[in-house]
Amino acid sequence: MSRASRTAEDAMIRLIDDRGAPLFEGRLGVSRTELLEIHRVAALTRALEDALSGLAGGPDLPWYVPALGEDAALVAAATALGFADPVFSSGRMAPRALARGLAAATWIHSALGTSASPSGGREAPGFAGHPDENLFPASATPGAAALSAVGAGLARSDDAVAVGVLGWGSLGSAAFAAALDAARRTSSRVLLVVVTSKSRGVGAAVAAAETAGLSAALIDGDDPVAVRDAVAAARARVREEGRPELVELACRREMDRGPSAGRRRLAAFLEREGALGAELAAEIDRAIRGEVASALAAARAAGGPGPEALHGELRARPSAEERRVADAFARFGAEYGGAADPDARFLV
Amino acid sequence: MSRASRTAEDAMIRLIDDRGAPLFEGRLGVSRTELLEIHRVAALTRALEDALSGLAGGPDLPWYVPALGEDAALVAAATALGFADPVFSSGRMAPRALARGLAAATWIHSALGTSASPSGGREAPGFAGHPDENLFPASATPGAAALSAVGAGLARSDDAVAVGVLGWGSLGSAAFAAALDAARRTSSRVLLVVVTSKSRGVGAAVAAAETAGLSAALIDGDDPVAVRDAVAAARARVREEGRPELVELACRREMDRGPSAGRRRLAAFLEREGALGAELAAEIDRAIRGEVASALAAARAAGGPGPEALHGELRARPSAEERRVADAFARFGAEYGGAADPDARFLV
Amino acid sequence: MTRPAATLPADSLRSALERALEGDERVILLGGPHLAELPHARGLAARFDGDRVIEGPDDEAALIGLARGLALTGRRPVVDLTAGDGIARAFETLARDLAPLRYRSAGVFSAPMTLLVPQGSAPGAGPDLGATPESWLTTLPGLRVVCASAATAPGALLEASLDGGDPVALLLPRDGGAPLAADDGIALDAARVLRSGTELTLIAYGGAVATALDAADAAAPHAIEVLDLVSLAPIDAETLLASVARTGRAVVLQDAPRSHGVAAEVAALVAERAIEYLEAPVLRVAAPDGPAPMRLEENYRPDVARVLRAIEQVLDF
Amino acid sequence: MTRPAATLPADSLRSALERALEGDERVILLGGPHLAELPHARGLAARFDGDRVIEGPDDEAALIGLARGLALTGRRPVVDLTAGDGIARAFETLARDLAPLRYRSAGVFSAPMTLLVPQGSAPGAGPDLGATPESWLTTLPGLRVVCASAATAPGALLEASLDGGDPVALLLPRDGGAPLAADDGIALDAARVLRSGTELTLIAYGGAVATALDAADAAAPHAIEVLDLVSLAPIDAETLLASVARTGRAVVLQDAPRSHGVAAEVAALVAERAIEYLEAPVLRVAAPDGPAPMRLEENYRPDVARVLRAIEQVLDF
Ligand SMILES: Cc1ncc(C[n+]2csc(CCOP(=O)(O)OP(=O)(O)O)c2C)c(N)n1
Ligand SMILES: Cc1ncc(C[n+]2csc(CCOP(=O)(O)OP(=O)(O)O)c2C)c(N)n1
Ligand SMILES: [Mg+2]
Ligand SMILES: [Mg+2]
Repeated sequence: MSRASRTAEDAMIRLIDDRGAPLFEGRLGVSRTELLEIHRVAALTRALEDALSGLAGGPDLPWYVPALGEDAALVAAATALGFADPVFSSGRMAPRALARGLAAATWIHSALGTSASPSGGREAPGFAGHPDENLFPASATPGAAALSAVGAGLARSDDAVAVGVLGWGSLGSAAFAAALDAARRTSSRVLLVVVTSKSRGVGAAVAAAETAGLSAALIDGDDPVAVRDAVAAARARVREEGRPELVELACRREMDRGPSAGRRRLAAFLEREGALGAELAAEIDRAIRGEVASALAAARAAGGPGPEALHGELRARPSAEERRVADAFARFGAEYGGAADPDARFLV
Repeated sequence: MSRASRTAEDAMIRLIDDRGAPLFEGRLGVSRTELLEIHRVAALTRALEDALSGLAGGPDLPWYVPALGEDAALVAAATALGFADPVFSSGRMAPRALARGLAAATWIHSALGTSASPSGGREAPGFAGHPDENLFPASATPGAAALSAVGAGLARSDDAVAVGVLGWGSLGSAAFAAALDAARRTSSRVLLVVVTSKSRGVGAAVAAAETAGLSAALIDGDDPVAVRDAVAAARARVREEGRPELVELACRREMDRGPSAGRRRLAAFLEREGALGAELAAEIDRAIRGEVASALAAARAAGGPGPEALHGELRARPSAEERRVADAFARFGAEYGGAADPDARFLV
Repeated sequence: MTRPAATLPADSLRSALERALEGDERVILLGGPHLAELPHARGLAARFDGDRVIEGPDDEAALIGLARGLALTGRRPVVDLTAGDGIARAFETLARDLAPLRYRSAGVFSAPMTLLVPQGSAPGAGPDLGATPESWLTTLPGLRVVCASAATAPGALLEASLDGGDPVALLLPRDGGAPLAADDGIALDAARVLRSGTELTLIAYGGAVATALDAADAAAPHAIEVLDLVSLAPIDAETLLASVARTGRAVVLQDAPRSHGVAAEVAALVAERAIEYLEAPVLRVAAPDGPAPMRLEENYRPDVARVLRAIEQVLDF
Repeated sequence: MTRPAATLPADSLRSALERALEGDERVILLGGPHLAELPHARGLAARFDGDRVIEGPDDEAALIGLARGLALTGRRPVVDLTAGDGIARAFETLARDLAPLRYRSAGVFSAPMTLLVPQGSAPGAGPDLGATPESWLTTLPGLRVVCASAATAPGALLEASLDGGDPVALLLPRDGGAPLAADDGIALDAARVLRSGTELTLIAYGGAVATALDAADAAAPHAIEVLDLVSLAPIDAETLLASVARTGRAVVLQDAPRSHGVAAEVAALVAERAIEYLEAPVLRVAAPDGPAPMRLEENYRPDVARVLRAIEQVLDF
């Protein structure tokens, strides 16, 4: 490991005040406002995902993979990035989406595949990308998100750093190994963030990165301030020095009922600092409950997509023939004209 | 690295005499006779492969991948195995085939794909397996030979150890990583031998194996006695302790004209010991030249396969219909009966 | 997404696996890290020892690579790929190292094994998990591809495949419909006439077989023949062409995108070798050209209404 | 193995690459570690800087993964896969992450790129290097598959593909025959009638196009039409069916194993939508069902003699 792990205590010392530096520009330091926002988004993520997990396995949602235990770490990592940074993910995108301002209702529409979902019900739960938030569709191929991030980093933008966020499920993949190697050899402007699990063993991501010749740091993922700090610092170095880095966030990924270790720790700190009193905590809670309830209501109101949503957008420029076939199929449900219908001829 | 590399000097001390222990049974030690045989087979390998490399790119042989620089190491490794050990390879099989007694002519037939080649001209040069020598077809998928060897080792035979022989081209592959992991988790009775190149950097195979939890040793591949000794010892441990090991052979893989570094070193030792005088050396040389010449003559005499060799043996039990189609095609070249021919109907 | 997928007929598979492990020492069941928990493997790890039922890596390509070594050295592996993300990861090793092995060696070597591969759309499977590997696997000469259906139990196909000496991809429809009465004498390479008829042949495999049978019933009084292809590679051309020669009309069902799938090969065989018997176009009832969407699965796969439309068009031609 | 393979028309590709790199800042050429040494890339690394011509890893899947990131963020990568062992390694990422991207996101995202993929048998290519990826790639809805030929220059197809907005696999025949005179106005999705005729349509792509043209000449005085499919997915059904409707007879050539290939989709389209015009069976002239053998390549792929046999059978039917 090229740099020692930071403890939460180190990071706290580096806190700055609300008058402080501008956010999201790679300057180190974190304000109380920002910490409160990390707290709020992590809590919102968890509440939304608890609601979705409750629906999973039922008729409206076959399965759902939440960011359980990682919510605070992933929100903190997201707030350390620039808005122009393109982000590629293996999954568990909710913390990033919500941190970047995606409406809770959009997340729910997307996960449930309602008629108002961005993909019209086509995409797998939580896999849809969100272009306004610079979040690209998740990839189900282990490690593929790392490769795409490294590829995006080849553009060598001065303003943006390409980011890949992955879980430990990607570590053994050929794609992840190839991504590390390509990142170093091409000096891609990429930051890879890998979440590992304290109960399964940590350090593998950092080891792989260092073997491949990348700078890498192992961070306590259950300390959101340390995460925010480390990711911001790494991002700044990638941008300034023009070479790739990796940050491993070791989280407690246990499937327990309470708030994540990261959120508990952050709340305790904010309380100690006097930034999160009982009243404010209750207000945040109430707001989140309201947001989740109205998002779910909107999803119920939207319902599922109609059969016409099945057709079209397979390619940028379908031929006239492809358009004819798709159009015919799209209207067959309601108005199949029989063999006499010229559009239906040979199409069923 | 779990064990220190052996130098040639260490290994030499462990030489035993001709009266000594039976060969090919995992007992350590090596006789002069055996060393002479390693010398002879390495020289034969090189002579055969020089002849093939000379033909490569011409009308009879599109390409050929020789074991240049590795001949002595791979022959020495092969002589340390048991005849019942099934061997899986990435390629460069000639040293193993010849060490196990395959006729030089068979190797040439196979590489050139003559009508007398085991595959009837179907297989790629040097990729054919040789069942009597317990050598399985080479795999062009990097790392796949390691997986197959680990799979064969799951049979846990008391008499045999499954062996995979690979080059550094397989090290980065997902298959190789999966093979190491599976070997450890299943306690496969497998010995993996990986050849690396001193000019490209050594140690990566051992590092990968140790990361995966396997015992591994780095050996000077240019010292055939050390190779013989290390492979025999590793094989014996795999067999007795029932767990996988890896041996990395670091060779000079330079494409120079003279004999390989390993062969030079072995010859020098045998000369010093009085086991390889000028007369014996000339005799061995003469015999090899004769063997190569007659193998090439046999290949020329055999010629290419006839068009009927294209058909059949796609599956163990073709249907009557598949047999009919294959038979019809096989005889069309000479005797296509026209549309009136019932077998030719709809077949062209 | 309201209709639940008909679960895999785990019993048929499980008892065939148990019989095979019992009856033939060479048979080895190899799967991912949670093999023992799968319904069709339940209890097998406890009954047989760790050398016969092996929990291996969570990677389709790796499992097939291991099985290749077992098969080449005399074992008969059954490789469970039902728990993973899909066979696409194994495509390289299938195409290079497994399918062509016997051909490349002119019969000297072969690696007989059975791969258990989920297939087809199902409610809630979606674009990744609802893949249709038959379109991919049938392009690999040397690999047998067979598919279970409501009428053709996977256990019977497993048994036949273990006897066969070839690598076999045994496709298990994710949504196969309720299993029909017991089937006897299933061959690995023979299509089965499930229902006789004189006017038109419905040709199907996998989950679409149940749909074809329902559509044939619904089309009464027309006399519709229903053929379960069973073997997708090679296709049993003899049985197929004999049926179409009798009925003069063919409609092919496929729970996979319309273009470049198994139905195309069926239609091509008919166009090549039974054209003089054909009285109407060979229609395909298939999914649209696109991956299975997360929702709308019921509109994606062929349903009885669409099959009836095809029957109508062909009979009215 | 005495006939040398006609080399790839490197000039056409090289000048199209140069024009594209010059004319569009978004275009990036990405390839393996020895990209700069390839004939169609010669001089490009020196002319353009290291951000435009990039030597990446020696792994098809990794190159496509990198290109996906470039394409999603606004670049137009051209990915050179001609130096590697084959596209089979990339099958998982093609099937999951690239081909279905636009469909899955209902048009919100897309990753337009051009993959340069070698295709077909050639003297001395053999079972690994002589693979026929068109049979695999055409099964992936969302990926365009187009194929150069003696009559359709790869450079023209590259240009059209960079304009198209979709991921395109541009297949480069390993043995395409001597290039014919310059071609104009090549569209990405239109089949081309290369030779008009009234009695029979020969349908071909890639290396088989030259064989079809030779066979049509040799079949004189019969008036044989020759169609270069150009686009294998989607197939230009309009041009295909119009030709077959005119001639009433179709023979499909394919330098790939007979079953479950592109020729099957062609025959299925004809059987589905032009049956009333057909006067004879739709025959396929293809390689046998097996991988390309190392020797006997000249017997493996369709040759003029076999095409003439097919023409005879169809005309005599
Ligand atoms: C649609 C879909 N495809 C595949 C899977 C299975 N899957 C197994 S491993 C894996 C990759 C996970 O990668 P990782 O980088 O660990 O991401 P994380 O688990 O943190 O989301 C996926 C997607 C799934 N759950 N859903
Ligand atoms: C038929 C064929 N397919 C593929 C290749 C290209 N190829 C590139 S890397 C590689 C694997 C080599 O693996 P490695 O384990 O390094 O074996 P070695 O090089 O020592 O033979 C192959 C086969 C080739 N030369 N020939
Ligand atoms: Mg994971
Ligand atoms: Mg190598």
